Amino acid sequence: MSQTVIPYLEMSQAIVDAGGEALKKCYQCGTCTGTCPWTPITHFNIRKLIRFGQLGIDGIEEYMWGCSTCKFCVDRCPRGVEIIDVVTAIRNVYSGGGMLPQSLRAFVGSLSARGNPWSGDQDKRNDWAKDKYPVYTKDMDYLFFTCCTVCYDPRNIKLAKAAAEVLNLAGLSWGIPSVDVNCCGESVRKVGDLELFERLKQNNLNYFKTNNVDKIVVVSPHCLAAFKKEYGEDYDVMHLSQLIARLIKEGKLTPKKDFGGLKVTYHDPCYLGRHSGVYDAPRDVLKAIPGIDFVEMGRNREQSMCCGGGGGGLWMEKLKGERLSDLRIEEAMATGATVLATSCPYCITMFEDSSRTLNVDEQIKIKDVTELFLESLGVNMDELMAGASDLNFTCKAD
Amino acid sequence: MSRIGVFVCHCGLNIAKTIRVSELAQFASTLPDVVVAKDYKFMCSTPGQEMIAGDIKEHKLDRIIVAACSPLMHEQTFRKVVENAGLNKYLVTIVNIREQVSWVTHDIEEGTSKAKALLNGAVYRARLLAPLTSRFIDVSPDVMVIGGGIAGIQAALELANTGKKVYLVEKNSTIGGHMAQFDKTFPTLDCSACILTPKMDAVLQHKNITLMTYCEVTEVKGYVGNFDITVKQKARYVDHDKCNACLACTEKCPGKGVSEWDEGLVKRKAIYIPFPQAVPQKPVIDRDACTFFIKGKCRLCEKVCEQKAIDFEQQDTFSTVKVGAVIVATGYDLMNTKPLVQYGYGKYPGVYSALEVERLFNSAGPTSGKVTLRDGKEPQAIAILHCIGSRDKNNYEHCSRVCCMYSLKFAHLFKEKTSADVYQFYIDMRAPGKGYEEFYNRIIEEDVKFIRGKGARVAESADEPGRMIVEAEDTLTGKFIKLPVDMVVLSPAMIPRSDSKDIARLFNLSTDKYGFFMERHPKLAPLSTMSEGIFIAGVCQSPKDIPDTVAQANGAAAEALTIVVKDKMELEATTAMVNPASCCACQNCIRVCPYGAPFFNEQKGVSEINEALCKGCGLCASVCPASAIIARHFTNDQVLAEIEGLMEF
Amino acid sequence: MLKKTAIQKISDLAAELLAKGTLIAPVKESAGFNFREISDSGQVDFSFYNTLMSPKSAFFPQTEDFVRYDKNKSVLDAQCVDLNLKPIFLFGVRPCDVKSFEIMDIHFSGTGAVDPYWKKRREATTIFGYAFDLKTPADSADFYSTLNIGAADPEGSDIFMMKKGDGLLLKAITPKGENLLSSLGSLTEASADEIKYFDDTVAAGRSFKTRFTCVDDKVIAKKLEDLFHKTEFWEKISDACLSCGACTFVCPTCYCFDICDETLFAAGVRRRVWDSCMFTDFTMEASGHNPRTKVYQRLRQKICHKYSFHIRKYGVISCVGCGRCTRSCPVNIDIFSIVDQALKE
Amino acid sequence: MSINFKQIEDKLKTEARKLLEEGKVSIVLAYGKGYDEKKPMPYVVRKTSDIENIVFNEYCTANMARYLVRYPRGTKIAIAVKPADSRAVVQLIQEEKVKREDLIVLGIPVYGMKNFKTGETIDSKTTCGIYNPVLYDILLGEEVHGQPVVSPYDVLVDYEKMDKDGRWTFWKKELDRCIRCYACRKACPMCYCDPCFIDQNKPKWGEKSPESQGNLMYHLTRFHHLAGRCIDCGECSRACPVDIPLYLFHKKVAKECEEMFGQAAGMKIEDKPALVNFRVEDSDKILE
Amino acid sequence: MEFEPKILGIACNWCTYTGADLAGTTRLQYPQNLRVVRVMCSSRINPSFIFRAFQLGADGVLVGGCHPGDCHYNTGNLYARRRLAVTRKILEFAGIEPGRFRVEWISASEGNKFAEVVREFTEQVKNLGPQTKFKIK
Repeated sequence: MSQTVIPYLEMSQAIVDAGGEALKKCYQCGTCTGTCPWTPITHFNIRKLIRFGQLGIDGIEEYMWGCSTCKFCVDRCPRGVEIIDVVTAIRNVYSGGGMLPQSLRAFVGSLSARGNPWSGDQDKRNDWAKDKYPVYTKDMDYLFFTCCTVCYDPRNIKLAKAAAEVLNLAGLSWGIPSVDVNCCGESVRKVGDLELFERLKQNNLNYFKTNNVDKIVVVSPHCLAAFKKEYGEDYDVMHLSQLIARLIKEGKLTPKKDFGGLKVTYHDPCYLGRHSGVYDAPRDVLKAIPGIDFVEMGRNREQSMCCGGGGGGLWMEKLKGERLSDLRIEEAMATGATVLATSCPYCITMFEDSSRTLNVDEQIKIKDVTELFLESLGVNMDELMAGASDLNFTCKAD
Repeated sequence: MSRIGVFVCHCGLNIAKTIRVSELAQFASTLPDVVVAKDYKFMCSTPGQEMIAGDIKEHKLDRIIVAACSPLMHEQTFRKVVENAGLNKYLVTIVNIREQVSWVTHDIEEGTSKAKALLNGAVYRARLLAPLTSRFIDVSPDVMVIGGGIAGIQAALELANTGKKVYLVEKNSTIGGHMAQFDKTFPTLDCSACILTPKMDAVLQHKNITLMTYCEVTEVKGYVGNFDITVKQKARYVDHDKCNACLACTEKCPGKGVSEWDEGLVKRKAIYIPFPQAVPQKPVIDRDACTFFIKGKCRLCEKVCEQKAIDFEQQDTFSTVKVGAVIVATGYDLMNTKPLVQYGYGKYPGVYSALEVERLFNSAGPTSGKVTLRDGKEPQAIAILHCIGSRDKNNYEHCSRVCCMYSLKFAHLFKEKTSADVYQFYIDMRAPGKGYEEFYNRIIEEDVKFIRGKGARVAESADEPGRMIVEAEDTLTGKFIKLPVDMVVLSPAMIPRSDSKDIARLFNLSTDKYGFFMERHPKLAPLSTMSEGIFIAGVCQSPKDIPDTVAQANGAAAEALTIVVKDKMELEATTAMVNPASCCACQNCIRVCPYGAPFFNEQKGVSEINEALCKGCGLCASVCPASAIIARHFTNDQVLAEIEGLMEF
Repeated sequence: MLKKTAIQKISDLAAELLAKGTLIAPVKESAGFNFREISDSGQVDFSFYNTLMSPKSAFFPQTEDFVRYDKNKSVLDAQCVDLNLKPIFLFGVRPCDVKSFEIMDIHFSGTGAVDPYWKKRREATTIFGYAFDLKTPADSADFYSTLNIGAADPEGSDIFMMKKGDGLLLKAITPKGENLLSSLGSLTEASADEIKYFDDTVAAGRSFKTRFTCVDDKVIAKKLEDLFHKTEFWEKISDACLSCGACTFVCPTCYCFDICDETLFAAGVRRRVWDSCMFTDFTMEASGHNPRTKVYQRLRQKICHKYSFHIRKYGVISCVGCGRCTRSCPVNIDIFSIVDQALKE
Repeated sequence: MSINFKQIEDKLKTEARKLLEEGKVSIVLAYGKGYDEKKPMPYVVRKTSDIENIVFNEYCTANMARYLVRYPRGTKIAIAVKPADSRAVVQLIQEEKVKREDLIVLGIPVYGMKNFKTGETIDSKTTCGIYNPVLYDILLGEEVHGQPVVSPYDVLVDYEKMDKDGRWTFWKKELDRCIRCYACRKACPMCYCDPCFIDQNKPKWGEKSPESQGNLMYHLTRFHHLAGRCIDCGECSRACPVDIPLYLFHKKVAKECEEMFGQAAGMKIEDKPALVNFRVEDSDKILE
Repeated sequence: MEFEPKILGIACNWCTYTGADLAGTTRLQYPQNLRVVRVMCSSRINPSFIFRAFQLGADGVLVGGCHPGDCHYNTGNLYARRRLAVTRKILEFAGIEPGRFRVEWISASEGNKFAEVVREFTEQVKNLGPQTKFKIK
């Protein structure tokens, strides 16, 4: 194969036009690659991706799907390159040319046809609630925006219910959205389908506006980031862990149940931590629960590692040995913890998968902070989930 | 009634192409008070100038209007012309019909009519112009140099050698600065002490230099030519007049303080001289480390001092000196790299900052020049990480300019003093000085490994306890490197002294966002500041190496000399003044002036302006509700008249 | 000759006058009544007590242009402003204000130097005096009876008017008035009853009471002269004074003015503008010296001028007791009280 | 709630006597009898024998702060202030026209004062409408509890609704009526320039005759000079013999300044007048 | 004939005036309706200059100064910003279209911006038509 290339600046310009303006600033120092969690385990090289983008030369395809948008490199970049914007722009330009990988086609297709990435029927979006929880009306204070993943994914329905119960116990005036809402669109934006994102966004904004929504509570940090940074509107959005931390602080909810020295570690979801700057709230919640022995992993907070689920990663197949979630599980187990707590449905999905494939699902449990908290309020999670298996979803690619 | 002469320049075709210049001159001649109006090919040429001068005499002109290029271009030229013709130079008005008319339009109608309007405005304004005279003030012949590093030393010596008296103010108890900490200097590898200490000594011995160590400037009053600067002599607790530098005290002292000179790698005594060649070579007591000051008893030093020089009662004293100019050469600090947790400074003992390494090499340093780790072992592998905090939007955006070179120097010295493998992690190698590229080549040949990629992380080695792993991408191969090393050297960003903002406030200097002092002009006045009579030299302006620093110091000395060499100096004529009859004593002028020129005369109950401090911006005049302030050359009636003239046609 | 009309029909009279020339009459404005040139006969409103501003502006407008010039031209080309006047009817002037014209005549035509603008306006004008309504008590600020002016004194008017029930009686006082009155078709002859009523009212007006104190010209003039240097007295008097010009601008007998040049580009006009002795810069001299920098000096000047110097120089008090200055004063300074106090000192 | 004017008057007399007798002040700025009970006057008490002339009633509207600058610097003065007047005192202290230590401030909490010319009640429409002085050493009456329910800027609503042509027509009509007696600036506690800019000939900022152009120049510039300084006492409008509603314009400027610079005039001694101050973080938005 | 507005420019010596010169040096074309008065600093601008300019028949007034933080006199333009903001509000409340008064920060190197601003502003003022309210008749 010839090594000769001619820079194709039209392509480079197309990337810039698609929002990858920051591309120009990079001086190729390699800090990003050195920081990137994927570098040690895959051949993905973020610096090269940018370099290829700068020159518009072939080779981009090899790297463009590797990034899980964890934002570690962005925080470290000495040139202030918004690398995620560059990745998004590159994906946008190239997937426009039909280069979407097979594994993402179902994801995009479902979003386009059903407004959620899980191929679930749109009118069954609220089936998990079984009419037990109110639908948002104009006079309510909070809209609990349920992530598609917690609506359709059987594991995460638990999280949805736990969240709903907590909101109820707090005595707040709240409701879930009607089935008219869509996925927040964060992931599909990162996958590069800006047009579809725009559609999803407009639909949701429409819902917010017609229903006079002002305060939004989310369980998914991806929704949080989308509403706060990508919708271009000023809504009062907070992550449930922040709300719980506040409720504890105000004395409105007090965890009672003693976990008797349960060793728990916490994984910072990239979109809650680095993307949204929320590090303390979930820790405050865990530390408020009696009898929890909280331990930190070596890489935590700003330095936290990615689970691999962001930027479309949740829907992409990864080979064994190339999974960040596997590494993270091992790191968690090294602390001696028996519960790996987190606060993101994507992370939960990734870790649940890994703990099963690594065969450690008995040694370490994956739980959302909300779930732990609800238990500490004395609610039995299993009772809550009874009958959840009746739900009938088609949850695989169609 | 004034007699106005109007001179319209063609500027070749530059103006004449889009303005009908003869029509313009004809128009001017119809305006009231205009006695003569002419146009000419090049007004700035000698015949053009002679024409103006001739007409001034012939027509007894008392106001000159030149319609030509921008005043920023030739205002001074024409001022000279009228001055030579016996007219006050402030009676000339420039109408900018080139840059702001003929060059920005193709339409000769539009161009001509706009030129007429501008000219009319100038005539309105010219009628009201007043002759201004510059005033002269006495100049104090002495100079103060702030900072006793190589820049300050050099500037002080240069000035002192011209016969001027110099006050050299240094915050620490010795002069010498960072250069005294170095072992070798790049690219020649000559011994730093060998070239510096003779200069330090020369300062001490020079009859024209008053050395003020352990001193800080606390107040600056006055203005160029006449600064009154108050200097605080911090209490040394040792009477330096009595002390004979026997240093018996320092031997007996039980106190332990952190050695600043050794970058905190070792301890020093509480009564100490920073290093053996310190100037002056007389000790001071570190109050925070002294047993007597902490516990109330000890006084061992007092007992051993035969000169009875120890004085625990000593207080800070203040003195005021009068100088004509000031050179600020306050130097730099290295950035604290602890907050960059990925590099593990302060966490792993094997991670060093550049200045610490300088001390390791130095034979007078804590290891007597041997390169050993904190546990005493010799390192086997060493990584030098460039651009830590420099060239980094998250920290400091500037390039620190000397790190590439000293990192090469380090590599050389490591190779010389140890058998370790040495790796440079760099983004770009920058070696643009004389002999620098050659030095780079030499180091490459010394088998130092260069990895093009910024160090991303320093981690503990899982396999070999005590060692570290440096993680980075080698961008040339695109491979991820995990390099086991025993020693990591960080090359942190050079940043201004932590107290540079205080200095800036005292001397009214502007700084960039990091605190480096701003020069008046980046190219044409790199050593001057916006504050007249204050000059800057060395790293306090921006990172630079020793040769550049010394060159700047010499330059600043020459600049300062241009002020103090004269007995008198001319003041700006376009200053503001207060009409006391109108002043309503609201003191707005005093509140807003960035130069502190207005002050309140309690006795008369009105504001007054110290014209020596005034820069003529006119801010005071516009905040004066009573219009009592006259901003000379831009008075309210002059500006209003100009506006009226501009709006007439 | 006494004629009459109905108050309701006053607009007919106004229309008739409008046809003959310029009509100036009280008009209701947001702050009160003022004499204004009437353009619509319906505007004339007789429901006023007295106007805010005195009628002096009919002869001595606040701004009077004298000369127009062009800066591009020679001084010789400057144009004097000539008045080209139609007959003027100054309608509804109260007796005290009528009296003020007599005092003002001294300054504008009585001392040898004649002001052509004043004179022309004065000659063109027919004054319609108008008696106060004797059934209504005088305003608490008025004190014209102190100055020997009756509430229905016809002297000084060309035609004098008074109300009787719903009707308005008009009597010609001067030949000018006689000529005009006889030419007005909207009026009817008055009855004998009405003639008697007219005369009775004039007489009753003499004893109509406003605020009163006994002021003898000579006594007050001397008194104030003696007090002139008693600074403490004047300071006390002027403690509240703001030194604004409201009192002098509303005053019917204040005649001070300033000459200003106002230019716009090359066009200029030299004009006369009312000035006030209460302003700090009133006495500012070209040298920068100002003999009256203090408030008390200025207020003293105003009082002494009206009640002392004017008497010494022209034999008459320069005040008609209309009360306007007192009513307009933002801090309720009352010239009557000051005179009263001075007399008691 | 009601204001006991008689009680305040008595207390004013008592305090004035005490301060003069103890030699703490040399003058007391208060209110005295006018030619009519409804026409009280500003009154300067110099001797204890003056004290009997002090009155205080609902017509005592004058802002005594106006007189402070009349006395030489360093004169010890006691001054009776109503709420808006106290703001003027604060503003004058900010501007270093008077020193706090030279003043003894006798605060009078009031509401429902009446305009002595029109008899109208003075409230937040024409003044700042607050009930209690913001600065005082001695409070002469019971503090009035509660806050005015309306903002002093509510009165602007109708004017802000007008379109630009409507506003111009309104102001032209109003300002054309001005007779240039300068009662507004003389009554204003913050207008202490002497000579005022408009009195000057070099430069000549505006025409002196009472016609549109000069009136406009005088008033607009005066509004600007008072920007960030006007304490909304309404004295200018009450002093005006032709009743020009100057307070409206002043209120509008004050409102804008408060929004842009985050500070109201005369509320805190430590503040710097807004227009001779800046914050680096001031936004360019204020210019839009 | 098309309405050609008269626009007064007041520019600070160090930034905007120099920027205007640069526009000339680089031969950028812009409409000739602007007439510039040079002052040393935007803070020299007395608000009454602006009122007066409108009275003298200016259809628009454009003020140019250094960018905040770059003032040749350190802080002049920071005061100017506040004062001119108030000037703007006063003009607006008096009924002058806010579009007739504009303050722009234009540095010595922004010749392009200067030309652009003049083009834009001239167009804007043109669309507003003649200023008749303040103009002395």
